[in-house]
Formats: sequence, structure tokens, C-alpha cells
Amino acid sequence: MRVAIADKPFSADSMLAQFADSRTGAAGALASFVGYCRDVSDAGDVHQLQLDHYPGLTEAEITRLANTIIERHGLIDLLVVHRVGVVTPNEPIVLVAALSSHRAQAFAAVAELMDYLKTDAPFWKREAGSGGERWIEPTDADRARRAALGE
Amino acid sequence: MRVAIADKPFSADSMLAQFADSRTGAAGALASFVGYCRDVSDAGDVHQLQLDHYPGLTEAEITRLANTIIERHGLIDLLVVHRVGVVTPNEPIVLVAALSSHRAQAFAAVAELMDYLKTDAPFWKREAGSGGERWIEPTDADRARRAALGE
Amino acid sequence: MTRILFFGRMSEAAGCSELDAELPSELRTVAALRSWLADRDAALKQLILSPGIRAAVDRGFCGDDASIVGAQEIAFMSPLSGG
Amino acid sequence: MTRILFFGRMSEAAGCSELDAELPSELRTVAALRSWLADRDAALKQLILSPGIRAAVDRGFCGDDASIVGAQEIAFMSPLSGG
Repeated sequence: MRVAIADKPFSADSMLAQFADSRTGAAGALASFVGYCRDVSDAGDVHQLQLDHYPGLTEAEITRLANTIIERHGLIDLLVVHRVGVVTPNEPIVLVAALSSHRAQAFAAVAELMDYLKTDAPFWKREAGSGGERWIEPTDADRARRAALGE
Repeated sequence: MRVAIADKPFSADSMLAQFADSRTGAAGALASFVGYCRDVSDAGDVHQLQLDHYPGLTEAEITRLANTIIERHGLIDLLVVHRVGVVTPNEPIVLVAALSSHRAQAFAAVAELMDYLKTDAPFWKREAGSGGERWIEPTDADRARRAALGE
Repeated sequence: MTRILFFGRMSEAAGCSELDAELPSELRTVAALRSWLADRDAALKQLILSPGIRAAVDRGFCGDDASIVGAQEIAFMSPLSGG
Repeated sequence: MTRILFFGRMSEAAGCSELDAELPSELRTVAALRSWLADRDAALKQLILSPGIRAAVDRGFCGDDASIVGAQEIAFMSPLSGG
């Protein structure tokens, strides 16, 4: 399992390729997700996102969430990379990838970990764009998905 | 949208990277899945898989399924690559990737397209290994997932 | 002559993946062709009558009522399994 | 001296992302600290008493009953939002 906080732009392609290369022969399924900074939001054009975290707490909390997911789905391996700092459109913000024997476990793991990240990982996002500046907080849909995960 | 049948080993990493590079700024979510040939199955060690298809029908049928999924989830783009021929352990068999504005659509699209491929795409798999040779047909779980998709 | 293709487990039962046959002109549907093939070849009989074996006429999936009149290629396929 | 950190929208209300404070010794819980900060700063008051603002003591999430006695770093965080 690997959890990384990236304070500069990272290549989701090459980190995913590296993760895929590390797999063993029993791993039949690799599911992954990349979240990119969009150039539009419901507030208009987006110029940048400022992503803050709480050094020391953030990595520990993601690691805890990642371990929960590995155990729940019996994963072979899990990768989480999350950007902090100033992010501009088209840059990746988050990469999550899961390796398992069969596909159902890998799919569920990636979707659930993304749900956790939206509401339980110590990050704060501020969007700056044509509509001014605003904090981005979890949506009702994010909270509903998180609630469905229980615990 | 791109559908490809590969009769030789393909690089899932580079095809996925190319698909990711083609995205526009409104695409905030990229979900993907790679299915690899495992080196073990419930029958023992796996030496190879023979994947047959029906040229002319297979590509048309996958394209039809892909269009169903694009429409159902309002995707920005969709990629499907499927191997045929003799496949050895660790080689990718299938790559599915979906681009959408937000994550829920991309996740659902990739999972559902994989469910369709397991039961509705004209491929036939024969496994050869320490347990002899056998045809691999959809499991009860595959059929149940497909039935849940309706239509 | 009509080309008949067999896929998956079906090809094993048929002992070949394709054959060219001169079909009697009274064979007008997929269902009739299934019966004709079953009568002709005992090994085929087990599978060809099973509803799990899908048919395609000239590269389009179709049901047992579909016409095979004038068809050039008819396929019988054991359960599909991609991915 | 105790370091108090503010994250997200909370930092905007506080007008800073951190401050060092000499806390009165009778402040023994997170809840008491919230009230003390609210009384001290009207701008903070709106948010710091909200249940949506999570607290961490020495880099561990905790509830309002948690002790802050001897704590070196206490954080108040508006809703988390990664991904």
C-alpha cells in the first residue's frame, strides 16, 4: 500500500503504470480513478484551486482509510496520491488505484475510497475563477454516499 | 469513443495515457479498469488463455454496448480495448476507461460495461493449465450482475 | 452453399469451427436448422438444441423464429464471455 | 503557550491560519476552548461553536469532551473535502 501527498504536479499516468507493473500474477483486476482539476464549475470558469492539508494528520488519516478499504475488500494492493498546493485546470488532483483477484473488489474499493476522501480526508479546497473565490465543501450527494458506507 | 480488438499484446498503460491526454478541460473524472490474465485459477496454474471472437460481429456488438453506456451516463468519452488470440499470464485482456464531468458517472460506466462484456460480448475463452483445458463461461455472479442492468 | 460457424464449447461439440452445407430448401428458420443439424450429427445434438446456444444470421444476433432463407452465414455460439 | 490552527473556511473567519495563545488553566476540554475562543472574537463565534467544525488535539481527531490539558497543538477544521 502506498499513500503519497504531492506538493507539485504529478503524472497520474506514470504513477499508475508503476503501480500496475508492481503487481503479481494473481492480480487479475486493476481499477483506478483520476480526478482532474476542471476548467469550469457551476460558478463559471476556474482559474485555480488552492488545496490545503494538515501535515502529519492528513497522511495518517488517509492511511487509516486505505487500510479499512484493503481489509474490507481483501485487496492485493492500493495506491492513493493526492495533490496539495495551487492546482491549475487539467492537472490531476487525486489518483486512486486498487489491485485485486477479481473485478468486483477493485471497483468497490476505488469508489468507496473516493467517497471517504470527499468527506473524511483532511483537505480544504478553495476555488478561484470568473465567479470570484469560494471554498468547496462536500455536497449533499458526497455526504449521502459517505453515510451509506457506515462506520 | 474508441473500440479496438487487439490480436497481439497491447500496453494498457500507454493506451490509457493516450486516452487521458485526449480529454478536454470539462472532464474531471477518469475511471478505468484493466483485466489481466491471472497465473492461477480455481483449476490450478494457468499456462494460457485462448480468446476467440467473431470478426465483424464482435466489434459491432461492443460498439452497441458502448453507445448504450455513453448515453445512459452522459459520458464525455469511452475507450474499450479487448485482446483476442493466445494470451499468457500477466498480459492485459481488457481495458475500459470512461471520462465524465464527475466521478459517479465514470465509475458506473466502467463497471457496467465490464458486466456487459462478461455476458454479451462475442468472445470465447479457453483456459489451459495444470488442470487441463476448459472453456470459461459466465458465472452465476456475472449473469446476476447482467440481469440487474435490465434491457 | 451456406457457411455454418460454431463458437466456444459449440465448436468442440461440432468437431470444427465452420462447415459449408447445402441446406434443404424447406429449412426456413433458425429453429428448423437447429433440428436439422441435431438429426444429422448426434454429437451436435446435445448442444445445438439448447436455449443457451445463441444464433446469428449474417452477423446479426437473432431468435429461433428468424428466417435463414438466402442467408450466407449462420453462427451458433455457446455462452459469450468477454472481459 | 498552545498553538491553535484553523483550516478551510474556519481560517477565513479567524483571519489567520494559526495563533499562539496562553490558555487559562481552567480550560480543560475542547468544548471549553470553543466557548473561550467565541467570547474572545466575535468573528470567530459564528463558526467555532458549530458542530460542523471538527477538532483535533495534538494531531488526533477528537470530540468536544476531549481533554486539552497539556496539549501543544489544537486544530479547528471546517468540513473536510479531498478528492
